[in-house]
Amino acid sequence: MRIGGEPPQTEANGQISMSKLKLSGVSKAYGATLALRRGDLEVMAGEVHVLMGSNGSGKSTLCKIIAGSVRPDSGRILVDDQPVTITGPRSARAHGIGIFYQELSLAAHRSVGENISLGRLPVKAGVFVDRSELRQRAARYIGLFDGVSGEEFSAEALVGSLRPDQRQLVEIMKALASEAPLLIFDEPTSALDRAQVERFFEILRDLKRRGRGIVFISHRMDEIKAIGDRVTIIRDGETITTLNLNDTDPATVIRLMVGGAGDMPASQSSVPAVVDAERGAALTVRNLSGRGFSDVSFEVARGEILGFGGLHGQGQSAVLRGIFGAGAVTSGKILIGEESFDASGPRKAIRCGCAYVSGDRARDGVISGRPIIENVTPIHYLRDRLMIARPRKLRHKVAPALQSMQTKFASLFHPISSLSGGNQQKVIIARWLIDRPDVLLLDDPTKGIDLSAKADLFALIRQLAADGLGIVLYSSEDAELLGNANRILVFNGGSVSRELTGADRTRYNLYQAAYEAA
Amino acid sequence: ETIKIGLSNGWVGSEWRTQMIDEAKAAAAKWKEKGVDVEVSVQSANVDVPGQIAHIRNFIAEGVNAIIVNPNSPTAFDPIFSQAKEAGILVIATDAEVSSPDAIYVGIDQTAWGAAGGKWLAETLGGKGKVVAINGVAGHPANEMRVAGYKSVFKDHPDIQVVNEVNANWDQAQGQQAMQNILATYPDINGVLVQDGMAAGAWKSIMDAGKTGQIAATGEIRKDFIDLWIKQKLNSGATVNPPGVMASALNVAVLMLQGKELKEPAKAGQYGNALYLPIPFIDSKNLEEAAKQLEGKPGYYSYTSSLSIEEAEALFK
Amino acid sequence: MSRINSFLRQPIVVALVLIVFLLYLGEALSPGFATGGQILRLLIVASLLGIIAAGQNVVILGGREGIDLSVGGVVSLSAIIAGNVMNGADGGILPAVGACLAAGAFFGLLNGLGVTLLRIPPLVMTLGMLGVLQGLLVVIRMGIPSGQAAPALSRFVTQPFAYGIPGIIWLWIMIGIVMALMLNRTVFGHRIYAIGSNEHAAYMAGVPVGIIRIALFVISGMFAAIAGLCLLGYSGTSFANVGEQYMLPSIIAVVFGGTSLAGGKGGYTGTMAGAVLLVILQSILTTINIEESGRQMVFGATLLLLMMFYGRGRAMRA
Amino acid sequence: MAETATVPSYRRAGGIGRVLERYPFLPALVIVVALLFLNGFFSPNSLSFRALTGLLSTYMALILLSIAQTYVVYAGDIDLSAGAILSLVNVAIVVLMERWGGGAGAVLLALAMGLLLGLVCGLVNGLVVAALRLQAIVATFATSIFFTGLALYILPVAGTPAPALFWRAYGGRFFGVPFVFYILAVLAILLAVLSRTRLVTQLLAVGDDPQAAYQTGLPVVATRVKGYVLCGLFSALAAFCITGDTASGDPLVGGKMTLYSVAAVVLGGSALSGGWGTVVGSLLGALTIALVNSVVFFMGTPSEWQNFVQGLAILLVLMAGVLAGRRGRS
Ligand SMILES: Nc1ncnc2c1ncn2[C@@H]1O[C@H](COP(=O)(O)OP(=O)(O)OP(=O)(O)O)[C@@H](O)[C@H]1O
Ligand SMILES: Nc1ncnc2c1ncn2[C@@H]1O[C@H](COP(=O)(O)OP(=O)(O)OP(=O)(O)O)[C@@H](O)[C@H]1O
Ligand SMILES: [Mg+2]
Ligand SMILES: [Mg+2]
Repeated sequence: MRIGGEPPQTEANGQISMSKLKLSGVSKAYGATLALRRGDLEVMAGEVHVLMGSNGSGKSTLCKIIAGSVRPDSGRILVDDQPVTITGPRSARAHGIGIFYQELSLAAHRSVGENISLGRLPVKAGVFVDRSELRQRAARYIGLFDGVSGEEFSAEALVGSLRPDQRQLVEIMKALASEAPLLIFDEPTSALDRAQVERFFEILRDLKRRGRGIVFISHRMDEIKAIGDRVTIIRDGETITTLNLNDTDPATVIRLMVGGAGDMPASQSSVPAVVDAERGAALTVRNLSGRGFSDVSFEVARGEILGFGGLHGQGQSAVLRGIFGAGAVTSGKILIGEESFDASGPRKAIRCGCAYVSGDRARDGVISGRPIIENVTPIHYLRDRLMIARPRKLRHKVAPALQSMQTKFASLFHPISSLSGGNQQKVIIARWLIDRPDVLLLDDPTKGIDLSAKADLFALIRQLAADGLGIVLYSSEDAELLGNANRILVFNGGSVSRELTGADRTRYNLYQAAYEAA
Repeated sequence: ETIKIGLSNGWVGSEWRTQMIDEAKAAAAKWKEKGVDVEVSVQSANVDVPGQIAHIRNFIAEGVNAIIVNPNSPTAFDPIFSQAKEAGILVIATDAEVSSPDAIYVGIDQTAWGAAGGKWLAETLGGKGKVVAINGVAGHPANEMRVAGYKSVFKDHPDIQVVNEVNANWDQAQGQQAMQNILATYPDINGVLVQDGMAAGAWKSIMDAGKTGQIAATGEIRKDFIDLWIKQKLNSGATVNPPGVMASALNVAVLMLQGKELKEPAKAGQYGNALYLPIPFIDSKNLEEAAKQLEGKPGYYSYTSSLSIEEAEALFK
Repeated sequence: MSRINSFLRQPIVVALVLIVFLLYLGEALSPGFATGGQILRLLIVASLLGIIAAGQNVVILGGREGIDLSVGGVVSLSAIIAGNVMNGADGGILPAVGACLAAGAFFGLLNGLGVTLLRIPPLVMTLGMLGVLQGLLVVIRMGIPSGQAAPALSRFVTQPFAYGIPGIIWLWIMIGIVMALMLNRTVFGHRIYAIGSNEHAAYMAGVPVGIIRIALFVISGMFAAIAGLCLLGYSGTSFANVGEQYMLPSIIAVVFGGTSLAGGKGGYTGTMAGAVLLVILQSILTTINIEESGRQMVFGATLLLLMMFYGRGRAMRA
Repeated sequence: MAETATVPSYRRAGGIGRVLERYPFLPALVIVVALLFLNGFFSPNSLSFRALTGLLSTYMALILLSIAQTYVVYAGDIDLSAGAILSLVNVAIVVLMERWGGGAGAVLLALAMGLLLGLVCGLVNGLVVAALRLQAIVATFATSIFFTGLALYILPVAGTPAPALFWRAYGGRFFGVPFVFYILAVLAILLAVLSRTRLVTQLLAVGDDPQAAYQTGLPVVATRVKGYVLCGLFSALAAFCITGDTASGDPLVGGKMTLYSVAAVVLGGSALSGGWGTVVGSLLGALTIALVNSVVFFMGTPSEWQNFVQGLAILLVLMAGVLAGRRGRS
């Protein structure tokens, strides 16, 4: 196939022009933050090369340097052993590099089809967009995800009207459409459900067979085992080592990732099935309906962690947002403790003792550009009805909250944007810990958080439950639910399709319940 | 039979314009008293040139007998005025001259207006001294004519030295600021030539700087200023551009529509289509008189004069 | 070293350095420009602009493309109302202040409601409001006589008040202190920055986003009203459209002060320096003796040149 | 790192929403038709062929200026100097036509120079805003002052008449059809052709999210510069129309038109934040402004209320434009 106007970079049958990409000694500093000290990486054609490292270790920075959107301070990049200078994303493309960005790079008001081809718009007569070629290309890549992309997903749909997982699919298609010999995927699966991930992996395997080189980042161990060939481990901005995944076990990888301390995630087998009934209900929801869910009822006891499971977008987030007052609720009843309340907005919910942590921190959590401390204090100001801000006086309240999760930061007065994604998320969680809430709503809170941070976080959550909070945990990772929830409600089509308690809380049942009506 | 006259005013940024429209309406009412049914319809709003061309189009569509316009541009109306004329409509411009051969201008000669101020200043200063000028909007025809007017006068007074000219856009506060800056850098000036409302601003700066007695400056014709003039004994003189010009133009229009012919056809001015009205001048001699005319009026009310119906009739055969 | 470097890059430092430079330049071009009295008079003009810019500043800080183009209209309206209410009598000052603030707050409220409830972009809402205000000025002027500034008000603005410095400059300094305290030391201030940086996150953290944004427009209206009042004191009488010339300069002052038009970043101290800078630049241009066309070209080019020091957008490639 | 991830909330558009998604200018069209109807109701004459032709030839300049503005708004920018470019080109071509003798050749050559001048002005804006990364609102305000100064330098006072050949052609008829209709037809074709270019898609993508567009490999700076150049060219075309309609040069003629052009873009349902809009909408938006002005008069509004009623009407229609545009996007 020929793409109008531009010389073909690759043939459709997957013949490639790059067999090896090598980075050595690449570094990058953002002001005082050393994002990457010494990045080394070697990717061969025909392999899936996993990049692992905890939050803020510099994975995304490394990828963006390869893709040309970040300018390295030093280091060398070699394509097929020839040193190259990548001057920007266009130049990276010309060198045969395509990328999936962790924060996505989509135009919300353009259609899916246009987004897929945006990086390489087909032209005719030199200036006009070749619509038919655009359509064909869109059909080709959308077809790859037939059946798992959800209804209303089409080439004409505007990206802004899609669900997060669908947007991630568009970004995947866009990366694939670059037809580049080397494809980088920076956490492409964080919003995908299992079926979507599996389809994606099939595609990756096919590409691999056809000799493409693939860089893959994920924090999910099972995914890495399923797809990876080799793994390069980055710690604190430095490449530690590259290993063959067949020759290693997860424990080794994790140990290398977190360094000397080597904390393993806590054993997760002994979650009690029931909690003290005497403590009473923290949160009661009766026949709640709203946009994206209907007739949902449940009760969370004090000290209990109630899990929400199921495929993506089955109403779990919508229910949590509805309770918190940030999403539409049309009918139903909510009680916190014994008191009934109708959340007209997050303000009201917060005053009544509700806390809500979203995994979409860029949208829901981070007050970017402001100091860390100002990201921690707003809830305290609201609950204590303060008018005067005395950040320095609040240090003694803020610091312990941050330390309880081993948050890494240089100063409370540095901007939150100087932290990595995972540490930002810890700051966001800390804001709820200064004044204890009664109910904690967790909406896939570990999206994009590394393993050790996850372990810290869940230890904290279990501690909070033990202190008497009622906690609702929605997670897109089964392991997190199984490892922490006392009970699990499986959602399907906006309502609870099944409740898993006691010994029923198995991976098998969770799968089964999620898929049975879907 | 009714005479329909459309009045178009393209800028409503000053009370002077409001008064202009009011006086024109009053003039129409006077005709009614005399048994001539003159009906005015008014379009008065802040518009750009295309907006004012649209005013004229609206009047043509409405089928008026005459259009009187205070134009936002001297030349931009040539095509539309020729269309109006084709439709048998009499077009009169006032306050600012227009180049269209299909219209006549009834109003004061802005060049003479500028010259009168220049003359007063030159004479008051005894023919010598340092002078600054604070002008209106650069590029605006009325401003450029006024500037040409005083310049021609100063040509005859070689000892009058114009040390700087600035533009303060006919805005009182800008005039005040400009004067302030001028006073700081030219502390020894003797005279100021400043137009319209900016004069009040300039005088404010002069008084704030405590130089009231040392500087002669042109003034303006609003009641507020004339009161101040008397109270502070300012050394000032004001050329009058009366808001009554539109009323005068209306009287002329009615008479022309009645089929009367001008004794002296409108052939004056650079475009050869102007009928110039006399320009009153206020200085210490007739200041009290001017104040009397304005007694009981609001502060923004301008000293005015216009052709009465009789005076207008005197211009016709 | 890098500390000195980053100090020198602070917008306010840049502005102060430029101010000193321009004063020297002005004095060189036209001797007498940088004398004490003249600097004070420049500061009076700067404070008029600066007070309007205070409102503009908070609206811009609040983000969502915040901008208030209606300030010019509110300034004019307030000057007209004030002139009529006080009508030359000192006793009328207090009622005039009340009436102006009420009017400013009212139109600010309308702007705020349009921006928050109907989610009209501020540029559009306030541009439309400017048109309405201009129309309203015509209507109002027809109905009421124009008035004079009370002598005390004029003295306050133009004559030395304490330590040889006019009252309006003291007022401006106070506004500066209040603004600094409000932005840095109150929860309200933190919330302004929060909604300016990430409105949705602020909402999820319980910040009453709508109320705050409405408040910002009300504040802007009120500052514009105060400026209108002072402008009346400055010029003695009220007249039409006095405020229009301040509309875009108030935005430039904010930008010269280092506040980002994207919101959430900046402060008022820089804006004050920005206002002074702009006024000095304008008056240098008045005092040098060149054609108006030349003045405008120099002014436009200088503005561009100065903007190079400020708020340049981030490069696409980090 | 957080800025890039803010994407609007995901919501499905309903029935009306879907129609609006396809034809975002529909509300503007409805408003224009309603205003035409009102105009005709109050003054039947104003709907005559002659009157409509006049309306078009007077407002063709604003229409073109609004279209010019639309292309920069596509990319999330704004051009407060569009009116100043119009003035500058207006005086430049009038002076050149006069200097070169006013013949057909002179007219055409002057028009070519006018286009070139518009292009250069657009290029200056583009470089200042996109390459030097100055904030568009303030930077183009500064260039507008500069361009106005230049216009005043070329023609210090409004006046020089355009050659009769030129304005008679603009206001005249060919084969019984008024010239402006030919302009309209050519404009329609031009806009249709432009809308199919890669540049327009790229402008919209850049306006949607510049960082994302850059990371996708789009030439962001070059695209924005081209948007400004397009704006400069259309501003020059607008200047031709105003020269045709006014037959003269005026260094201040476009001063007030800039904000109207921004308003027209919004009235047409385009998003000032970029990434969304249509040029047809802007065309209708400009007509809305034109019609509001005359409806207010024909309704018999007292003169002292005209400005207020116009202001209010425009504000209300602006709100309607924004609200309708939003329904289309969500
Ligand atoms: N634009 C930026 N400005 C300042 N600091 C940055 C920027 N981007 C990244 N950093 C910092 O660089 C470091 C590495 O970040 P990077 O995004 O590469 O981490 P990561 O390994 O991808 O983490 P995660 O798993 O959380 O995505 C972090 O400390 C981060 O705070
Ligand atoms: N520190 C502050 N400084 C200035 N204004 C503030 C401050 N804190 C709150 N406000 C403003 O005052 C309003 C009322 O604040 P308060 O927190 O008392 O709300 P409330 O009346 O309890 O709210 P509700 O009952 O609606 O939840 C707030 O919406 C906010 O805009
Ligand atoms: Mg990352
Ligand atoms: Mg991550």
